[in-house]
Amino acid sequence: MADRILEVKNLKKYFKTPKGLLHAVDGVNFYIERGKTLGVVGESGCGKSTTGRLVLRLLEATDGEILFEGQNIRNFNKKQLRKLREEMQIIFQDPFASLNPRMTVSEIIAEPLIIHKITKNRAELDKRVSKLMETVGLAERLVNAYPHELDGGRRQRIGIARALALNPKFIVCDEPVSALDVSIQAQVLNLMQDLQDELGLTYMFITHDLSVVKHFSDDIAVMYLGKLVEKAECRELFNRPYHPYTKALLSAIPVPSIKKKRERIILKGEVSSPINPPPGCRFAKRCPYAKDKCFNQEPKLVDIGNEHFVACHYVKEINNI
Amino acid sequence: MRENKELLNIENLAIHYITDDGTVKAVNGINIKLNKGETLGLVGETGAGKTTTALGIMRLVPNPPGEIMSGVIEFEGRDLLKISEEEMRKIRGNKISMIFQDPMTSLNPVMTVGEQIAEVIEIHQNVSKQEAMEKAGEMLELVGIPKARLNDYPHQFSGGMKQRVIIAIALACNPQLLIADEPTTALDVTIQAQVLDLMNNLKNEFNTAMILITHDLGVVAEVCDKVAIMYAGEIVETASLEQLFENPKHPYTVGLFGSIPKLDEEVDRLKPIKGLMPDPTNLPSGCKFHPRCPYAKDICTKKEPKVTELENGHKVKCLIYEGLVDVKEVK
Amino acid sequence: GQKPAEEAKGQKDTIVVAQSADAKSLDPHATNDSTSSNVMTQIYDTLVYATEDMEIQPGLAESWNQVDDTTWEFNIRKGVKFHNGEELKASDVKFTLDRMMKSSKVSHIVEAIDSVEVVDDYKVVIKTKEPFSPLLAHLAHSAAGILNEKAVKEAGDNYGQNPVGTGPFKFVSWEAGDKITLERFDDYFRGPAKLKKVIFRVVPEGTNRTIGLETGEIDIAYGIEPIDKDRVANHENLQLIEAPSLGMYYIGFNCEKAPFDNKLVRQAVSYAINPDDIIEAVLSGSGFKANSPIAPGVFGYNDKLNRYEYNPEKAKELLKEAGYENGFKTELWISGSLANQIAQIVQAQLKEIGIDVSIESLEWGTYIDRTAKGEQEMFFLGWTTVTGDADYGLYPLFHSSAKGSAGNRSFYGNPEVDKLLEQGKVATDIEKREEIYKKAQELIMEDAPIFPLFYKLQNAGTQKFIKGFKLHPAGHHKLYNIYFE
Amino acid sequence: MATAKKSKKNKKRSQWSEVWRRLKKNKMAMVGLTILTIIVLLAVFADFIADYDEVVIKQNLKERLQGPSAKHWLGTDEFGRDIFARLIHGARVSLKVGIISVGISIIIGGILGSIAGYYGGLIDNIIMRTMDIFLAIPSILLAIAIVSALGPSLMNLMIAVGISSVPSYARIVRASVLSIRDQEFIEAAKAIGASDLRIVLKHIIPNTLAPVIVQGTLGVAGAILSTAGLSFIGLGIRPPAPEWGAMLAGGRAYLRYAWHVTTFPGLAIMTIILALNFLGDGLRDALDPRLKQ
Amino acid sequence: MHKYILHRLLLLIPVILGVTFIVYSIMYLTPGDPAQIILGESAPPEKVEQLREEMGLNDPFIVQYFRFIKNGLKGDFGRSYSTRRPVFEEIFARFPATLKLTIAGVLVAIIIGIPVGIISATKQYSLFDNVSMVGALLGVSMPNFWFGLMLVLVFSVTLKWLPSGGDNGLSSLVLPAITLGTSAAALITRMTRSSMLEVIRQDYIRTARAKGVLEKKVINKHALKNALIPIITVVGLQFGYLLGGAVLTETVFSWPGVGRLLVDAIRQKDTPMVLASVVFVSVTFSFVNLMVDILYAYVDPRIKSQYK
Ligand SMILES: Nc1ncnc2c1ncn2[C@@H]1O[C@H](COP(=O)(O)OP(=O)(O)OP(=O)(O)O)[C@@H](O)[C@H]1O
Ligand SMILES: Nc1ncnc2c1ncn2[C@@H]1O[C@H](COP(=O)(O)OP(=O)(O)OP(=O)(O)O)[C@@H](O)[C@H]1O
Ligand SMILES: [Mg+2]
Ligand SMILES: [Mg+2]
Repeated sequence: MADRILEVKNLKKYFKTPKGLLHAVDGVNFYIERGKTLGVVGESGCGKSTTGRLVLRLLEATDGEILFEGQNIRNFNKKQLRKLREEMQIIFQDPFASLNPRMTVSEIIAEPLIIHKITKNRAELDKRVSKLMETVGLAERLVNAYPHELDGGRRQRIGIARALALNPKFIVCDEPVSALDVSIQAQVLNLMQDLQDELGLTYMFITHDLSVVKHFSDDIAVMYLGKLVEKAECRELFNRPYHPYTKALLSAIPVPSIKKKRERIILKGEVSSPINPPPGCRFAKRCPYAKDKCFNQEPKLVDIGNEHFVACHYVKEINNI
Repeated sequence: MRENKELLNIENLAIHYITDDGTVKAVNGINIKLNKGETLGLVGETGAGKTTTALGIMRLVPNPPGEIMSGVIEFEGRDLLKISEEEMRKIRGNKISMIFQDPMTSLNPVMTVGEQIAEVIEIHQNVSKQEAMEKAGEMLELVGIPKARLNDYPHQFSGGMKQRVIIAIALACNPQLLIADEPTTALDVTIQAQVLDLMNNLKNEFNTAMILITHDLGVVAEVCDKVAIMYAGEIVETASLEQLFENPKHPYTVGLFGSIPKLDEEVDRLKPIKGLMPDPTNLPSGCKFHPRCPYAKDICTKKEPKVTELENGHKVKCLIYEGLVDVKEVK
Repeated sequence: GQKPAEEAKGQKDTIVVAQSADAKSLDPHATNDSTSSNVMTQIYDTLVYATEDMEIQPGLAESWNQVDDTTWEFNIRKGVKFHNGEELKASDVKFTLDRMMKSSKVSHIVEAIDSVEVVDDYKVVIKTKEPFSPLLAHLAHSAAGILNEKAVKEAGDNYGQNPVGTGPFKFVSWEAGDKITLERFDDYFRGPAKLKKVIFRVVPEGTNRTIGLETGEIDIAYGIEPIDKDRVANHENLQLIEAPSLGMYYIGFNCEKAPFDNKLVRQAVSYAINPDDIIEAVLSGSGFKANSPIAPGVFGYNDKLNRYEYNPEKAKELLKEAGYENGFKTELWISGSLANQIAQIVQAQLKEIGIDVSIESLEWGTYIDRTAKGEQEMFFLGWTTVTGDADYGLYPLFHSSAKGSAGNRSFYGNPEVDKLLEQGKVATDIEKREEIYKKAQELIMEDAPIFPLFYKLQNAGTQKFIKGFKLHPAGHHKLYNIYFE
Repeated sequence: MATAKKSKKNKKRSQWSEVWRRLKKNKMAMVGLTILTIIVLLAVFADFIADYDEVVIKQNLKERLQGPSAKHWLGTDEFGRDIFARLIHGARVSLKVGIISVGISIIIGGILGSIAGYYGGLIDNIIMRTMDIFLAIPSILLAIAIVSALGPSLMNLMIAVGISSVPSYARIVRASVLSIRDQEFIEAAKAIGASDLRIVLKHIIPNTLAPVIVQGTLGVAGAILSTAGLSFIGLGIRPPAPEWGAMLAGGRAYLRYAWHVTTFPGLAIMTIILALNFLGDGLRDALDPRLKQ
Repeated sequence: MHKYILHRLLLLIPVILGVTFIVYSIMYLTPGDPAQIILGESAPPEKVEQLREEMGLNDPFIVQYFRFIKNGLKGDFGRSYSTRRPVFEEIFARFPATLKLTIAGVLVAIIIGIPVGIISATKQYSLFDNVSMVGALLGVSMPNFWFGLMLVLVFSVTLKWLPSGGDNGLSSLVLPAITLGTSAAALITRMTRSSMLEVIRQDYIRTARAKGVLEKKVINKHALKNALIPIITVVGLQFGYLLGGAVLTETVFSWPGVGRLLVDAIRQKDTPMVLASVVFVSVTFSFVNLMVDILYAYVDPRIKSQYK
């Protein structure tokens, strides 16, 4: 077994809402190997961000285990948790909303250093901040700029610098580039890649952009309505998507090329509600292959071989294996 | 014959936003030609002036601060910039419709979707309220939503359904021209596929011409016949779909392709365009792209490029193709 | 019609009277405030009544005689009808007075009475505990209006809203906070009034009462603001009626607290205050300088008293003599906006002789609570001798047994004065009584526990066509005699 | 969009100089600030303009209720005192009363509102129901309670006025905390290990300032006006010291004869309100770096 | 919806208990003896004592408070100390006048405030906008008594068109309603303007324009209804606030409303009256708030779906 920096077992998060229990994350299992990137994809509202937050304990899980370097961090007390923050960090999706509009770039980047009392004095702090800014490619002159004065790409760099300030080993990236323009997106992705190579970081990379995830990840997990439906090594997944949802997802990506016009699978119907979901496979309502069993019994995530996990009753039949 | 086919002809359109912090030159002398039934993809990064162009065609540029500085927008032979507001109002939603980017906020939250579809029918077609409502029901069915939901409010719909309602509104009066401003950006891929599919079908069914604004070249590849690439308020390259995808000419277009991770090709590193969009209140001199252009030479900072037509409708605005900058191949 | 005053004079038979507050109750035993009394005076009659010149005249009692020092016999007028049709009987008088003696609010007026006996239907005998010569004055108090036993019992708790009397006007309706409507009582024993209807309206602002007169919405307005007096007097359709009242306003000194436990200091302060300024600036002339704690209209008033004429030099001398050459700091307690203005003038005047006064403005409840406890040094108050008799004007204010909440807030005590006041209460000989009170006033003024500032003139503004209206010194004005011209 | 156009400025600039820079651009705010400055200067130098003992409190009954003239610019009051002199001396008290009492309500209301909004649930319910209770109690009654507990004084007046508007500030702050609490930058602060206190103080409160400032600027005037209403329970300023609310109320009886006695204090209060509002609106914008996009 | 309303009404119970307790405490603990106030400044101590006994003022505080609550639960809130009438009778006698004035005042405010606010918003930064915004500020800051008296002097004294005070038919309502309406209108104008400004920036307004909807209809149909929520809030607050009585206006116009009643009661330490008025005011206020919330649901279907 390779070095698993993070392992999540049967993770659940239910939100109480006026209309009932919302099963945002419902029994998710996965692991990430040190130095690798796990891409998490899925439709809006399927629980990607919630999973990311649970892993960091920004949200308290309803059930399950989160093993970080072998320790179940769900049992950590306040003090341990603070220490944990130096190990695990997060980069948010929205570079507008995730930066306090009333703080300057340097204040934002310095904050984690101040909270964890990393530096001894002001001068050292300033030095660390400018080092971090340099690392993420922010010009020195921006120290006192406010986030709103900057473009999305620079803002996202601030977010990255903040996450890096504590020298974490593991970073949850919650859609770090989806708010950015393609040219900027490419710049940021390159930066993150370089940082991973240099610092040996492990990423959990949440996105709904499959081209990005394919480019960036080693492994990919596909989520659907709070469940993990498929997980495999990146190329494996793109070459051999087994789950009907993954198939539809991959086929739906518009490809910027006129050569290959692929057959698209257009899903019928809308995503069902995560509130008090019915038993059975969550995807059954939209699945072209759904049979009675799918509406009654929940499929388990099983290894089809090659560390390719799929949660579908009829995976063999559908894919002729 | 050609005369007859031409639907829209924009010439030298310039739109500025005059604000306290300076004048934003959002659109700077663009030219667009569109034939009946044709789909044009308008591609560009944030702030390139895509929405402003669309609003210009609708004559809905917010004023103040926006102002149409110059240009001609000929639609079915009439210059839209010269007709009265009342005449223009009769064209909006009737002959030219527009779909906005964000389906979540583009519907009035306090009116039922039925009312909102029926409204546009009532305005432009001489029908009673009841007839309009009936027609609205048909439109709803057409975009794949059961008629029964006519009396529901927008918040009871999912994003994809809302976008379909918006499409229903836009198509209700059978427009000649549909301007879709990033109609699927806010949607999930599977829903996006549904919506694009729907738009394609409807477009073919009604033979509507369309301007599709997007920054996703993938979407362009799926839907468009022609493409115009916008950068800093200018159209830097116009081409047919094949021309553009097989043979992009402008360094910016090439850079865009290099920035996108591709599903069918494995690259270790992306090749992004360096730098950022210029400050729209303070655009660079000469070629607007020169600060980011890997091929830029001195002359690019001074001389504004002209439009060069390379082959049958493939036009580029770059000094390289005027032979003023020596570059073997733009890659 | 909404503007009765503007109707043709010939047809006009309704008048609108404006007062500053709403009546609290129309049960004379439930309240003793002047706005209520002003309404009740029209509804009820008393056994005897005091004219505007404070002469006692027969009312419901046709005649009376004092059988001995403590026994009084009253002959009730025959054929007098209550508004509910009942005839007035001696039993009603007994019922009324007995009920009054039990009332916490007005029993002090009939405190002297020991018992009331019905002799026959038209004769009652009233016995006092001790000889009490001001008895008639007390029975003339508007709170001593005679009620109908049956009506009171029928109405029970709600009698205050359903009054029945023998007066010239009977009660019709009451719109809380807005107006009370009365109607002529045709069987009134003196003959029906000329007015058909009287409406008492509540107009809290003085300015607005004047405005109401000007616009004709109001026919009679009580309590014209001093500043508005000229406007009313000079208005072509209006007249201003002014008359002395029985009210006296004073600055009190706490005689038990330094430095005012020193008579010289009290006298010095008295010399240093110039009431002329107050009368001029605050009252616009609606008052005259006081020389005694009781007003000239009150029985026993001593017109020979010397007042402390304004003399800052003398004041300084006295202060020096008292050992306060450099003045001192003190507080002046007040409540209300009139008091505030007066206090500011007093403050400015005392500053001249080196006394540094700070004004403590208190809410009324707190004010009477704390002045009763003697926490104050100087204070401002007024006193109205509603009975028109010196006993009522002096005893509560200066008898040492009345210290504190009973009225003597200057905590003044002088055995000699106490004795005189006790004698005055029981003395039967009128001249002797007068002597006693005159003497008492002399002693009091010499001791200067209070400095009487002024007697306030009461006023009313009326439309010019209103005739026969007179202000009563006790502050409760009868409308019976009004007619139009 | 808008890239770093102010790129030349490398040097540290404090947040306040930044706010000031933005504020300077707002014309109305500058008008407001100028008016306020003039009033404050007049108040500060009041003693040089008019002698307190000789002009401000000294009565001159012979010259009472005189209209504006060369000698008395704004006329005289019912005791013959110069209204202009009293207004500028009164500005001291009135400004102090206005600002301190609003300050009291902002601090208490802000703390309660932040706690209620940040923690939510039961705490929120308890705090907000308590605020409802206080809102239902007439402010005069509350003031009476405060005087009888603490005694009459200027400070207690400010406390009374301040306390009675605590509930409205608590509500405003709570509402805006609620809207900020769920934003991503709060989560980001949690992710780097910031304590609750730090989050509230550094991240939430600065972002709730705008609505508080708007309410506060209107509140100052309200506070000045309430002092007049409270004078009958001894909470107002003690005569003969001048104070705008009391001057306004005091002149009321003379409105028909000497309009200036009440009109000028009224105008003074209105001027302050206008100035504060202009400034408040400007400050709200200047304090919000996002607005200038 | 019913459940929601019930829930809201239940919430009222702790608030009313809290309010009565605090008010009772204040009335009890602050100086000033009601008996002494009723009897006047020269009442002998034994009379005062007698009256205190009659009124039950000698019992310990808690006993008095629970007696009040007990009677209150039976619907008996006691009689006024000063008039001896049942307090609720007294309040209800005054309430119609207050209600009339409030409705009229708020109507005036709406009639002025909403159109002016809308025009200001659609013509942001125009002369009209600037003038009406400064006007609105003046409206807020103008002392009511001053404005009221000015109206009386002009319309009653000089022109003789309208009565100067009292509650006497429709004509007597005009001036006080304008006085109250003006200051409320100022607030409503500001709120309408800012809310409309917010709304007309929204995408759906652009959608409406793109449909070819008449500009007038864009504003009055699409924008206004969306801008209504904060406007309703302000109107509701003003309404509730005025129902509690507008003391100064009531005084200037000799209007027999509950505001004056309450203030007088406080001055006279008329505890039952104060308590009943405060309870009454807070209940009406909550009622108005509830109505406002129900109105929200009517205006905005999104809110309606939350109430279920
Ligand atoms: N604090 C919360 N309270 C209640 N429900 C919540 C909360 N946070 C998230 N949810 C719900 O949980 C589900 C999963 O949300 P989550 O944000 O994890 O989705 P996501 O996959 O990140 O979606 P997106 O792509 O839109 O970011 C959604 O239905 C969401 O509405
Ligand atoms: N109302 C406005 N006032 C001032 N500047 C504006 C306004 N609207 C747009 N702009 C500016 O005009 C330029 C072009 O904007 P436009 O919205 O047309 O871009 P776009 O290509 O549609 O971008 P996006 O992809 O972000 O929608 C930008 O710099 C933008 O900041
Ligand atoms: Mg997410
Ligand atoms: Mg756009």
